[in-house]
Amino acid sequence: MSLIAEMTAHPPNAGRSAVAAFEEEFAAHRRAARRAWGIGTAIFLILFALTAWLGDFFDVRQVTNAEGEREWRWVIAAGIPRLGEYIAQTIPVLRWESLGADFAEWFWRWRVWLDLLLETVLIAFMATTLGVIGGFILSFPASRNLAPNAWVLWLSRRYLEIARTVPELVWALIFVFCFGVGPMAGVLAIGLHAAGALGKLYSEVNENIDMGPLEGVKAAGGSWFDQIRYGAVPQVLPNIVSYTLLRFEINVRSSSIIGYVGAGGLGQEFRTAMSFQEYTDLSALFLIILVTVIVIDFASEKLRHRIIGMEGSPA
Amino acid sequence: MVDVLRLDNVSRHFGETKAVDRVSLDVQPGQFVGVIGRSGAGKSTMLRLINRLIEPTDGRILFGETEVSALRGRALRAWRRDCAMIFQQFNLVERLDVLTNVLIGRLAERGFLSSMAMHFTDAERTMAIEALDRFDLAPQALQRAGTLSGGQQQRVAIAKALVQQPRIMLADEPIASLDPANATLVMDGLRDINRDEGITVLVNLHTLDTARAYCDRIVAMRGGRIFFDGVAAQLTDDVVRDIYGLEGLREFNEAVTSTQAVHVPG
Amino acid sequence: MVDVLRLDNVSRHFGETKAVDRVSLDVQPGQFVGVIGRSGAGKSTMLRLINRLIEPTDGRILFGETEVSALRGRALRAWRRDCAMIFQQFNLVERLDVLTNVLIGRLAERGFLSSMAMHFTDAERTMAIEALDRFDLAPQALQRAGTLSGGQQQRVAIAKALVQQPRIMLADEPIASLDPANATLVMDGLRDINRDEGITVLVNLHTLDTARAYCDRIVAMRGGRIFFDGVAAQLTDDVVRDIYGLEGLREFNEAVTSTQAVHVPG
Amino acid sequence: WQDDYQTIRFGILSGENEQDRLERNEPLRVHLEETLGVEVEIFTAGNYDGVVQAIAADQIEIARFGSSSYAAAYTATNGEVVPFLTTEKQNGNTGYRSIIVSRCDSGIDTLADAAGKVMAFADPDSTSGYAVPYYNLVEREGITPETYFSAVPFSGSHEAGVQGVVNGTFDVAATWRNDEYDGVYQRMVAKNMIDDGEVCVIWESPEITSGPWTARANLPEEMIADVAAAIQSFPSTDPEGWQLYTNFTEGEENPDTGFIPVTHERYQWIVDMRAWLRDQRRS
Amino acid sequence: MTQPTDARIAAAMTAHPRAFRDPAPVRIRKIALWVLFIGLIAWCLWDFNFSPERIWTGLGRLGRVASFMFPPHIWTTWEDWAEILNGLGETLSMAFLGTVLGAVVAFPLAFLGAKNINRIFWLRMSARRGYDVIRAFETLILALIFIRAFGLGPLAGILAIAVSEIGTFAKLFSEALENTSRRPVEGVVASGGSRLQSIRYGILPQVAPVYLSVILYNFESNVRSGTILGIVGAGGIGFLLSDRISAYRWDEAWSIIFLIIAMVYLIDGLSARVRTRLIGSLERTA
Ligand SMILES: Nc1ncnc2c1ncn2[C@@H]1O[C@H](COP(=O)(O)OP(=O)(O)OP(=O)(O)O)[C@@H](O)[C@H]1O
Ligand SMILES: Nc1ncnc2c1ncn2[C@@H]1O[C@H](COP(=O)(O)OP(=O)(O)OP(=O)(O)O)[C@@H](O)[C@H]1O
Ligand SMILES: [Mg+2]
Ligand SMILES: [Mg+2]
Repeated sequence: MSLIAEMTAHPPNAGRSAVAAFEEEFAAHRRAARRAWGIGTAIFLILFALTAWLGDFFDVRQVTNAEGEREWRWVIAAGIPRLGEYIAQTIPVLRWESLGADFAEWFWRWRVWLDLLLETVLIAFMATTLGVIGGFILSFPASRNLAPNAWVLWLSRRYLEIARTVPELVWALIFVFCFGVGPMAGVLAIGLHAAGALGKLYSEVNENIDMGPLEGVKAAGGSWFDQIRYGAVPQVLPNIVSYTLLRFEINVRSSSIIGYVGAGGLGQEFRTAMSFQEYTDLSALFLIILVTVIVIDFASEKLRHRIIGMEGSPA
Repeated sequence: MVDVLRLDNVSRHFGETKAVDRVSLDVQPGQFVGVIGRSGAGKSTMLRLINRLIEPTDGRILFGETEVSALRGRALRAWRRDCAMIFQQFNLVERLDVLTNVLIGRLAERGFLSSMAMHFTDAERTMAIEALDRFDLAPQALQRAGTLSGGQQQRVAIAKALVQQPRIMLADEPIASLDPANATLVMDGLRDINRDEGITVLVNLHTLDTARAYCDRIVAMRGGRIFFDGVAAQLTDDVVRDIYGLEGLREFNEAVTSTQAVHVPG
Repeated sequence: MVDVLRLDNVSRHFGETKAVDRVSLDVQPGQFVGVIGRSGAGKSTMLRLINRLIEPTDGRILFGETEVSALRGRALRAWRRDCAMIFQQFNLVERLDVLTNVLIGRLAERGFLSSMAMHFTDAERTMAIEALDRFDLAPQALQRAGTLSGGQQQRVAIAKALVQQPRIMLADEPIASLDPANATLVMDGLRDINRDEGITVLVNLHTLDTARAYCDRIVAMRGGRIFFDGVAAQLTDDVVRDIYGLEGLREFNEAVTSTQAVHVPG
Repeated sequence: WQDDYQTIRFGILSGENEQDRLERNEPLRVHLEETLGVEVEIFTAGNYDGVVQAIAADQIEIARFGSSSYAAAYTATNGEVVPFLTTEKQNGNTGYRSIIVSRCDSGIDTLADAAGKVMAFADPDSTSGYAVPYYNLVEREGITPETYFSAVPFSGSHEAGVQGVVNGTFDVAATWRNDEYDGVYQRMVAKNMIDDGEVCVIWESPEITSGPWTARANLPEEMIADVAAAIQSFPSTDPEGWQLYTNFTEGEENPDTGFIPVTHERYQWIVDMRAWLRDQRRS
Repeated sequence: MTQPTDARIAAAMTAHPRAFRDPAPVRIRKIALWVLFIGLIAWCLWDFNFSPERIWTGLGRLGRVASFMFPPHIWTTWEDWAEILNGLGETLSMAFLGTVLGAVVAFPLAFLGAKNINRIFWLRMSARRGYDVIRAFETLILALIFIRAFGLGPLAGILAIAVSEIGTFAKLFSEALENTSRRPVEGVVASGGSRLQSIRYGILPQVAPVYLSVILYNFESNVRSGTILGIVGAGGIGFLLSDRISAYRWDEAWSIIFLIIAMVYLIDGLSARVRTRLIGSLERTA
């Protein structure tokens, strides 16, 4: 069955010109699209090659081989077989016969670690709470569709930008200087950074909401705050929850980095273990963090589904 | 309740478009007024001007002695409470329960803290429940608004409008996204309110038949201006043709447009 | 073109629910069949069974000599191409342009690499654009599908079905989310295809009047079973009452149900 | 050796004290290339673990460590590194010392006076503000800080510790100085953060020799010698570069005068200290 | 609608008790949750030593640190500028390559973790746990692994960024896949499309914009976090900044921070344009 033949027999004369018009438009469009793709791909490839070159990806250099001889090799080829080296150092000796003892030896500091883990999780919790409070409140004036006026929008956006553009580690350095070493500096540093990062994500969510309910509240005589509280918040809540939980997990991991500046948590232990060449401690710590991340990942999935299904009920 | 709503030479421009163009109109208390007109005629804009969701470019809106178009701050919010608005898309907060949605009608009365905490008095809750009950929706009070059907949602919107204790009710194509059965319920609800409580109703409609069936007075707009103002009987086919402009009519296949399942004796 | 579509004692259960319950049905080539029934009667499930989007729990589906319900792999895909499906929610890829959406109808013919690269032949593109032109949509061909109105999107979906060069067209409440004007366009489009190209059409409808106006044959379902099978004239009010169940009927206010602006001489 | 090592890679730790953090290595690199006749690459790292691993994995030839990170590298490579040069300062100083300070008017003049008082360490990662004083107090003075003092908080930084002593938050605090003229509290006096004569030193550690330039032990010996000579000649051959390198350009007198040879012996006690600290952690 | 009398209130309360009060168990649970939350915070505050006095003195110092913002430090010599600009450039290019490599590797991996694509439970679970493993790797450890293999320098830094991004990207990508609408997929399948075709036509167009914004967002945050580069001796602006802070050169530090903010601002603007452009062109047939 030739549909094409049938269809060409069928269409009215007016249609012919529509098809012809399309052919013209399509040809022009295809040319433009190809050019755009071509240019885009070219720019991307050039950037890619350039940065790869700057990043030593194509470097051929003299390396010391296993026998101590010097030879010319391509870095990547020479390095790939050695990737396991560092990890290998951190693998503990576990023998079947003395498994219990070996494990005890591996996790010899578990009491301290559990303490520090608790501290890490608490730092992350506090920091997330601070971040949510700061980010949440500011995300509304920082949304284009919700800001009461232009300068409030400008101010809150700049504030969030600064808070998130400065890396956590830098905030930590600053706060350690101000408040001394310890978890407090860590909490403030991660919290401030989280407020910036969350504020941006939240405000993007805010910018996508349906404005109808807000108008409904406004038309009933609600103030700006009422519009936000009743019209916007319920709409964004599910997204807020998932972003917040994701952030909590990130914060758990970054509070272990923050430990490098003495701001508390497991990071400090990491650092000490590393500098004392307690390599197997590193793998033990890694496992602890891994389990924590998995647990949080899992719990947050469950929590998210529960909260998203929840209704906003009064009283 | 003798305050007349008066539009005095009101205009609203959007860039080049004159959405509402030097409209003057008096609405007597207790009237049921239908506003008809083609898409883009300015019906929605007019209602939004009255509720002050948008500002007039020119002219004044008066309610009795009050100059509505000059209100600010608390007084403006009080005015919005006095003239409740119902939207085509209901504009409920779908993720909140029905009761809270109705209680939103009380927000103008509440202080900052109690409204942020979603805290309402028992009297207010009673009002809300009674309003819902009036539309047979009390059993759904604790359900999420988003889980209701369109018709139910629109009735929730009317209940919310009711608890505002308004003096005027503005409805912008309240039945445009409803099926006939629900549309009937909603229009009947508006008529009851108008009759029982004497609340003035101003309703935009896109269906002439509905306007004919419910409204004391019909106002037609065209190109931002008032084009016709009278009772249903004065709306002859010729007038209607002028209102909608001949070119605006499509020839519908009658079978498709009717959504009735069966011809029940009306 | 003499292959009969035959459902032979087909059932489909979802847990306890018997969505389709021992249905037997023969559809002759070139028929325009309307399927009606209350919500939950199993209309959608039946169409999806025919297109093999879901598997029957029991029974066989035959097309001529082929046992459709036993097809696998390439043959199954070929069958899906042969019986095009149109959905209530259009199921277009909103972020792709209209043309590509129509070309999706050609995917069953394309090899792996060329389809991954979204590459189509000129002949196919011509076919697609002609199908679009048939519904006056050629000018929108390069627009994103998501930017079209509901009625336009549904016509794109029909154009896509057309380029599949199907032998049967299944449509699941194709006009349920459309306004009357667009609904007319879409139903007329289906009728034209049925008349001009002799493609069998099986369409689920929720409005009786539409079924009466367009269908050669009307099949009514109730509780997963075929309850009525005949021509429009046989659908008396009593039968209809049974199909929908008395409790399903509301008393409509006739004025509200009509969406006509004016009584144009039909 | 020039054939086998056509490129020499240097790992330089951005210093343990604030001054050498802002050094400029470019003049040194140019000088070394000219003198040695091979290509020289310098990597400045903020964290010594990276440099230690790099030297342990034969990825770099020479590293300049701090004293504590040298000890780390020494343990990590089982002694397969050779220190060969360190920085020499005016008056022939080759290092700095940990000190414990008190307010001069507090009546605390010796460690004995400080018993039962509040003693602040700088921060747990600081060599001179924590590791050295702690180790020495226990091993040489026979003091267990936790019980000897009433409390041993961390102040967070050297400056905060000294400031705390002046304000009375702490009674004594651990910090460091190069000599009587240069150190943390002297610099604070210079910046007008405290007044001259407000703090007094009540205890001083053995010299912590400045970090050494260190080579891998498996390098050809002439190569190490050549590199050492080349580095040593840098201040005299290129005085301007030297100024830049030490980051003293603003007309101040440069406290660093050049490089002098060192051997491992001078750092052995730090290696021991780290082993001791490690054992402490284990017990 | 009149103001309700007490009798009406009482009647309404008996008819719809739940509209007025939550039932006791619900209320108790709510209160318990609040108490738990507030208790936890209070305990943290105590445990972390948030004493008002400490906050006060800290704020004083913060004020001092902040006061160094004005006037901002302006580098006078070309060497100074070269060092800073070089740092910015290095950071930018390392972040670019690290992000691109991470995204490229994560792209196929993400399919394994999405419920609507990979129906095999254990395979999906192991993929997801795999992402977790990658994310649990301390960046410092990653850096050390690559230093041992490739030596100090940008290569190790880029690879460390890339690997740590793989875990994040794979997780976010697979969530985006799961959040797509099923309807377009059904549309493709109903037309006779194969599974791969339904992914290509039904799912990819839906996730493309999400992927793009995730990638750009992470690119931006990689630019900020110069930690890894500092560790591996590859310089970068983050390293210069933390050195300035460690040396208490607050004024210079602030100037660097402002430069970073300006750079991120530029990237933000640029990425918004790239995004609209790219999304536009992804939606077209070639
Ligand atoms: N916010 C706005 N910005 C720009 N133009 C607007 C805006 N709102 C309305 N308009 C324009 O004003 C005119 C009147 O619009 P209005 O919505 O009041 O018409 P309407 O009679 O309600 O039509 P409909 O039946 O389609 O709702 C139209 O031309 C519309 O495009
Ligand atoms: N995927 C599914 N899982 C479980 N139950 C289903 C599923 N699909 C349909 N059902 C059930 O099968 C029955 C028939 O549903 P079906 O969608 O076929 O009805 P319908 O006649 O199309 O109704 P409507 O007019 O509402 O579209 C219903 O009870 C429905 O709940
Ligand atoms: Mg309107
Ligand atoms: Mg259905």
